[in-house]
Amino acid sequence: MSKTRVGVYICHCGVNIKSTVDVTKLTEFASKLPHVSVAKDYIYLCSDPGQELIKNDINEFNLNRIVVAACSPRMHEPTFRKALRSAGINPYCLEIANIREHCSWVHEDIEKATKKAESILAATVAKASLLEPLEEKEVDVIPTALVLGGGIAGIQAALDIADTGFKVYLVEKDPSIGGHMMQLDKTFPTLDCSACILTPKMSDVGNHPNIELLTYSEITNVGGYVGNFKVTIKKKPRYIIEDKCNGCGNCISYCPIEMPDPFNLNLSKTKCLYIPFPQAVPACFVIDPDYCRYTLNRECKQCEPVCKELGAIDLKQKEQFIEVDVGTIIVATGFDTFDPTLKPELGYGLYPNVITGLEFERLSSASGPTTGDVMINGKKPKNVVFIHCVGSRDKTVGNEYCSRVCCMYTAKQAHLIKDKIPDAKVTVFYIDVRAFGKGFEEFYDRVKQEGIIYRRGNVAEVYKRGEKLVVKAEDTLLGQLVEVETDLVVLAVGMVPRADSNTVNNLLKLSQSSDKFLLEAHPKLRPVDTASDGIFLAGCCQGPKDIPDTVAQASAAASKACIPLSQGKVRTEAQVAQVNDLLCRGCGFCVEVCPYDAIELKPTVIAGETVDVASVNEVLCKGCGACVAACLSGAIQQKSFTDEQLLSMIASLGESYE
Amino acid sequence: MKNPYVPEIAKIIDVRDEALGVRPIKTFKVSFQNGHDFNHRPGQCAIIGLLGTGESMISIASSPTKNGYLEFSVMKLGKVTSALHACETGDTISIRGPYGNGFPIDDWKGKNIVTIGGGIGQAPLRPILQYILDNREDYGKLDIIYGARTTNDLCFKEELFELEKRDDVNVHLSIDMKEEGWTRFVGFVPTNLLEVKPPPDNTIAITCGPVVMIKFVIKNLLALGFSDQQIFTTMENRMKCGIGKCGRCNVGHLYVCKDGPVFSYATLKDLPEF
Amino acid sequence: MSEFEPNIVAFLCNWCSYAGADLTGTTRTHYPPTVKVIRVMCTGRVNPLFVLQALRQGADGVLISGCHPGECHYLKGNFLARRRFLLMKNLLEYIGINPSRIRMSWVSASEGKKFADVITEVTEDIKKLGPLKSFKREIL
Amino acid sequence: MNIQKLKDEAKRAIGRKEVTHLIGYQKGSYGFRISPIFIETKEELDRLTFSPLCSLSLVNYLTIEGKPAQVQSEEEKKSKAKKVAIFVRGCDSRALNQIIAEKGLSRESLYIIGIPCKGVIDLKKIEAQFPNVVDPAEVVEENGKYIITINDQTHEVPKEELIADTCKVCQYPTPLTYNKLLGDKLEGNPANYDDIQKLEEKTPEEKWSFWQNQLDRCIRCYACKNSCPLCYCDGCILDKLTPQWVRRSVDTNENLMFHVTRAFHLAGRCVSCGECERVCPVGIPLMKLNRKMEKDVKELFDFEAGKDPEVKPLLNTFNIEDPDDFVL
Amino acid sequence: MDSYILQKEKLNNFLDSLKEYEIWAPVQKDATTLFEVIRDFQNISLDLNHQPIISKSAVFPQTEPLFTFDNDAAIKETSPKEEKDTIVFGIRPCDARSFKLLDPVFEGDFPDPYYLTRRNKTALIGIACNEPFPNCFCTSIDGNPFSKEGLDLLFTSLNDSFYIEVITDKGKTIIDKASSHLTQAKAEDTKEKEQLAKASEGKIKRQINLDGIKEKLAAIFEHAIWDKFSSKCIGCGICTYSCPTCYCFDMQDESSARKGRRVRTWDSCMFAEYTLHASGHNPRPTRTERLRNRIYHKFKFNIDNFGVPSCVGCGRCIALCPVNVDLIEILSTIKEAE
Repeated sequence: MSKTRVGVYICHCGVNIKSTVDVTKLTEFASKLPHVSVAKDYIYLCSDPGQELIKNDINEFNLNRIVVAACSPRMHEPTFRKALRSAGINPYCLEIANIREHCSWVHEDIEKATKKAESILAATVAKASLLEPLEEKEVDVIPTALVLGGGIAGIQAALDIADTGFKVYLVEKDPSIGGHMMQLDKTFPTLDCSACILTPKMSDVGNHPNIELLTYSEITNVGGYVGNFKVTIKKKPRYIIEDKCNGCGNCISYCPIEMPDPFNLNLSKTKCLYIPFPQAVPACFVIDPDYCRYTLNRECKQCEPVCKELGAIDLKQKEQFIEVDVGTIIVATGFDTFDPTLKPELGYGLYPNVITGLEFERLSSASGPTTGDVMINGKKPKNVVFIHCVGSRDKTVGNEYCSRVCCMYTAKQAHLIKDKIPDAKVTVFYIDVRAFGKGFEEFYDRVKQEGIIYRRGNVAEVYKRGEKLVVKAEDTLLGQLVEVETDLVVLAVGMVPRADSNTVNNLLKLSQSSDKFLLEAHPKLRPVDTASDGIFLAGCCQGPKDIPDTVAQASAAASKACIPLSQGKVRTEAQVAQVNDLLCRGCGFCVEVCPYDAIELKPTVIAGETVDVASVNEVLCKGCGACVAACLSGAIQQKSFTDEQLLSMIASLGESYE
Repeated sequence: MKNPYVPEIAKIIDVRDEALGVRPIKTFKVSFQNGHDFNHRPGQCAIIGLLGTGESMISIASSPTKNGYLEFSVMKLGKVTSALHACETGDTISIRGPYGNGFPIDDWKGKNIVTIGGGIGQAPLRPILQYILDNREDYGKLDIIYGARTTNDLCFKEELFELEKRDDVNVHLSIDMKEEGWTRFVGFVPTNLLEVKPPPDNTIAITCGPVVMIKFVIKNLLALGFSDQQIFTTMENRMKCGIGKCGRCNVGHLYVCKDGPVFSYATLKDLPEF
Repeated sequence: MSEFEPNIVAFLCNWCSYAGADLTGTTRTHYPPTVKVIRVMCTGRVNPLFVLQALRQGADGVLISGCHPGECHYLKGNFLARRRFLLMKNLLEYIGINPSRIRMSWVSASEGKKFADVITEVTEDIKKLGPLKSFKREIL
Repeated sequence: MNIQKLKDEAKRAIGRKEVTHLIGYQKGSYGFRISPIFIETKEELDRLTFSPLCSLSLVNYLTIEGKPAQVQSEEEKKSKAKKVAIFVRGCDSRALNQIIAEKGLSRESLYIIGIPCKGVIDLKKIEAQFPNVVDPAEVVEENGKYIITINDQTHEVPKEELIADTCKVCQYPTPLTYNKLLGDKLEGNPANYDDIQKLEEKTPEEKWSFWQNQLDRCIRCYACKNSCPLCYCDGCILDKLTPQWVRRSVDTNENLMFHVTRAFHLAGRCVSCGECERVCPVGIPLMKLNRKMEKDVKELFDFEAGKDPEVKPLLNTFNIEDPDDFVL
Repeated sequence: MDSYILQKEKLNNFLDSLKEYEIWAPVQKDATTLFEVIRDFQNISLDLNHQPIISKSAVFPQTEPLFTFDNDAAIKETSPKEEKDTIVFGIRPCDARSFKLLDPVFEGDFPDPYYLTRRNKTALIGIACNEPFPNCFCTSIDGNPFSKEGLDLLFTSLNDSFYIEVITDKGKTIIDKASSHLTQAKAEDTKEKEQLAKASEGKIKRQINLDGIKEKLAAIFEHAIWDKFSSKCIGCGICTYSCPTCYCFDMQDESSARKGRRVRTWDSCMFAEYTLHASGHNPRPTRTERLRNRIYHKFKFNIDNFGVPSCVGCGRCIALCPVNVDLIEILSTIKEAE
């Protein structure tokens, strides 16, 4: 250990600091502080000459701790750390005294500001003189990614990573990938056939040598950390052996059980031995155990003999657990549509001719239950009302946010009605129309010109009058109550976080923003990262999005996820917790408060006895320090934020007013 | 009356690394600013410290025959010694002392001397060597038996290598485990002692080192025919006041700081706790 | 004698309140020069014993400020801090320290104005109380 | 308490091959004093006793250095099926639960003989009323009175006069965990923090003057710390020099830091056994600090220490709905 | 020397005439009696029924700044020389005697200026123990409830008056200053006092014959009794901090960024930290070695070094021990140990 030699550098920041803080006096003050070998001031320390000044002094005065009194450490801490490193001393032997944002910019009185700057500086020097050199560790990265969710976001992300050359596990809970996009008829504003543009991507996934597709699967456990996640995946039994099924479908007719078709949102029936939709990937059947008489009661078994040749049906199949090691994870678990029964005044569930936007998509789709004819009770509706913002921008249901797609998909659906039933009268109730995307406004304009009536107003009630439904609303432009008779009401339901999202969030330790969607690391600058290193977000799990945004975010997440994979190493946080074995009493308080499961109790031999002692996984630790405050014996400390260092600041701040 | 708790201030005039490793050792050469004369005997200790940090009892590693300075070899262990290790030439430290009884070196005139040291335990023996070499004609044969775990832990290496070249001193160095380039003895100090086999006649044996080593050295000395009165050792305990008042360093009724640190085995063996 | 200027020690979490205080600076919003900041990564790091330690060593008041509930960068540090702090605050109040000297706030990175308001309020409150004398450790 | 029953139970306990020794009470060396006893063989059983004089907590002896059943790794806990038998009262059992919750002891290493406790005598009170008693004295509780026998003379004193203050507000007289319970379960008192509330209502100046008067006489003998069943860290942070939270200097302010640290470290952990206050040689009302914490913990977080060894310690958890109104 | 009578109602007048001194006297704080510097004599609680906390700190304070220093290593000695002369009023004979046992420790080759200066400046006015406490055993250890050893004046509480015996010149000086409130003691007063003394001695219930204790201890260093007694010990410092003859201390630097001081504070051999080496080695690692050292120090080593045991038989360590570690019981067990 060599003697502590602190160099103090005071930045004028042009006049930003100098005009309020007497830098000459401050430099004089600093030079007299304990352990300070040299104190200097300079006009712009962050400039190259400023950094050179520090570097030269480090060599000339053999400095081993540096204090920079300048702007916020949130600005230039990395800059000066680099300078220290290049001068040959440990970059963590730096402490920044924030005399700009916290002093010169917020005070006017020069004397008082200077006094406060002295106080800040003295405390910073006190801490700096106790700093220890720290190391960032490097750990190897397993060059494999895991994508959670097989909707368009997951598909895009998986393809991008696979194309980059890394292996990807794509985990989808349903029997086929495709997600919500597969259920859509057309996409706005271009009116592409949704399935037509999606299915080629799906088959790419199915055929990609780098993608291992795990459908009908869920994750059940996640351990490890960036570069080295260990994920346990449960493969639910589909009772059809995937490798053997060739999708011929001969078995279907032998299955005697019908059930509501989930792909068509229960608007039609399917057999309980089924393929979700013809283009499903994998093109493999599945048996729904909740309906199959064999899985329920060990009866029936009529399907099995049909597939004798391939032997693909296995009604005794059990769930399987697979453990995979991956370096990074992309969460693309998607969304649910808002459940409109939560707004009973709209009559959903009560009247069969009140449907959701997604249900409309199935009705409108050529692959849907009506092969594309929009029919209600066997008749084409003559009057159709669309209602915007169902479950969005609505504090009464706790969703303050805009779902971003409803305006446009309603416009699209209104257009489709006009297309299919040209004489239909279509009314749209809206609050605001948000047509902000590329081609959106143009599309909205086109739809309006097609004769669709847009009425600004809140719908108060939907009720039945004879055969017809009546939509009662307040037209806020006219300021009057209006009633519109209609045959069909389509609710533009918004997006909500998936009902089962908590399970995944807890497994991955992800936090949610106040709207309950997953929280990104930074709303502006790190929109696809999460607070957990190596875990990224794509698509609507992070918040409502349309398809192009989702695809863009998925590609972004994929390229982010590829960074550690291609670097092959990740650097870990240096200011992590460390345990003094001799003081640890093995109570596990630190283990309990750690948000990252970074601490565990490990049997350790202390003075000849084996006792449980806390042990920090430095890769998992993010350096929050919650464990330090929980520890009663002072055994666990956070590097660069030790009790000793913080107490020295406390003492120094007190002394300044003695 | 002189206040025994108030230290003198001295300046570090040289710092030397003795041993590196987990518990590094440095030797500090200090002199008093006002030319104050310390007047110590070999084997005595002083309390050195840093104001604001605290004090630590350290044996004086230089002989009174070396005028104008004192040397202290300090192993980095606790709060004070760690702070001392961060000191450099030009820094000041505080000194109180000298304390303790020291070796009855004048009583040993005309006798053969064997010192048996281990690790940092050579530090209190070093003033004996210096003293005898500075008064060579007063003493008989001088054997230096000294060892450490590794060459890295061997203190005063250069000096001892120099002494090896002299005719009037026999130096027997050892390290515990084999190392490349080490041609001298490999093994523990007590074993080396049996190799050297100093004859007990008219000889005084002084040993210092880890407690376990001392116990085996004494056992082997007795086996070689040394009597209890011919064997001396120095002890250490936690100390604070250095003047036999604060209570903690007692071994039996004797205080290591005041009545020690030098004890003949004849005294020591009757004390409880040894 | 010049007017009593309280000495307030503030523990700010790096991600919200420290950034919020930075924003106060960036927007040049003024507040009294009473508060000195100790940056911690998370309010969860703040050992409540720091509060008394600061008060007895010269501070007239202590402020702990972190992210709003649910917005902690480390997920739950501010919740842990809130519990710990409330108990300490009550304990010190019970010993006879005026609770106005022991404060906690949630200031997000975007609440630069709020930070200035908090400091102004805390400063004013402590000014009314005067210096904290009875609880001072012996000055050497 | 039927002493014969207690001895029989103790005999059965140490008769178990996995029980290494039993920790109980015996009559002390003089007067009203009680001493702990560590029994390994049946011959010593006869010295066991239990009476309202048994005010000291035996739990300490499970965690103090050199004693068995310290923190062990899971494997060791299993491989060594050794147990220590111990007599516990209600408060002691909560201490055990709390220590088990903190992994300081494993339940498997204990054979707990529970004693429903009607409250114990405050030694300071009885010795003030019967000063200078050297010969062994006997006390039994009957119908709300203590029957005190000194040198064959009996005295009756109303229980209220001698019972320890802590016991007056004891909510858990019956042990919450045990292998064997001696006697019938007892009903606890309702929570009562009137004394604390009274102090809370004073002005800051009055409060500090009260505490200053108490704290300036602390001699920092650490008996409160060492007698506390929940203070069992091997190295207390208050002993450390780097960083030094509390100076070795003994003055009111350092004493304040010491006692506040202790009270805070016991938040949600103190089981109100009253040991600290009982042992304090200068009579500092330490339970007034601990009970303040206990009151707050209960009122603010609905938490009580030592009720269930499975419950996470108070300050390691939180509730999103925790009080927030004090935050700016 | 002379004897006087002071009417109890004139006690405050007596003390008033000693204003030039700093007077320490017992005061009642809740249930505890302890010695404090008295500003208002009304607060004095010369309560003969409660044993006060020791008055040792009047001469050997628990916290004593030795010197101060600053960043430039300039040392400034603190000295009690400047302090006022002190009277400890109401000290018990055993406690006064304890200073006689402490003196040689602080004298010797390295005289301790803090203790000795203060000791010199302090006069001890004792109050005889008419009613010994249950654990008093001063008579077993060369003491007596009316002992004058170490005292300058001895007060004995008679019915309405104090019987004052002048023991030293220091005592005489005090008497001279307050003589106006005193009358010469009469023969019957002396007789009454002597009767009280005799009665008091008879009331001491606990006794132990300490003959040969040193030799006995020499023989039983390794013995099962040490484990037996220490197993109860919780390792607190009550026994040592309440002991009038214990003197162990610690020295610590306390500093701020600019200045600091070295203080000495009482320490206790019952704390593990006391002997813990920086290396982690502890020559007295468990309660067993520590308790044994305390007994040895008091009843063997002190006799080896100063000819007398380091104990005055006040019984405080017994009365205050939270877990009934009983010195008399230990000593009797030692005597009987094989």
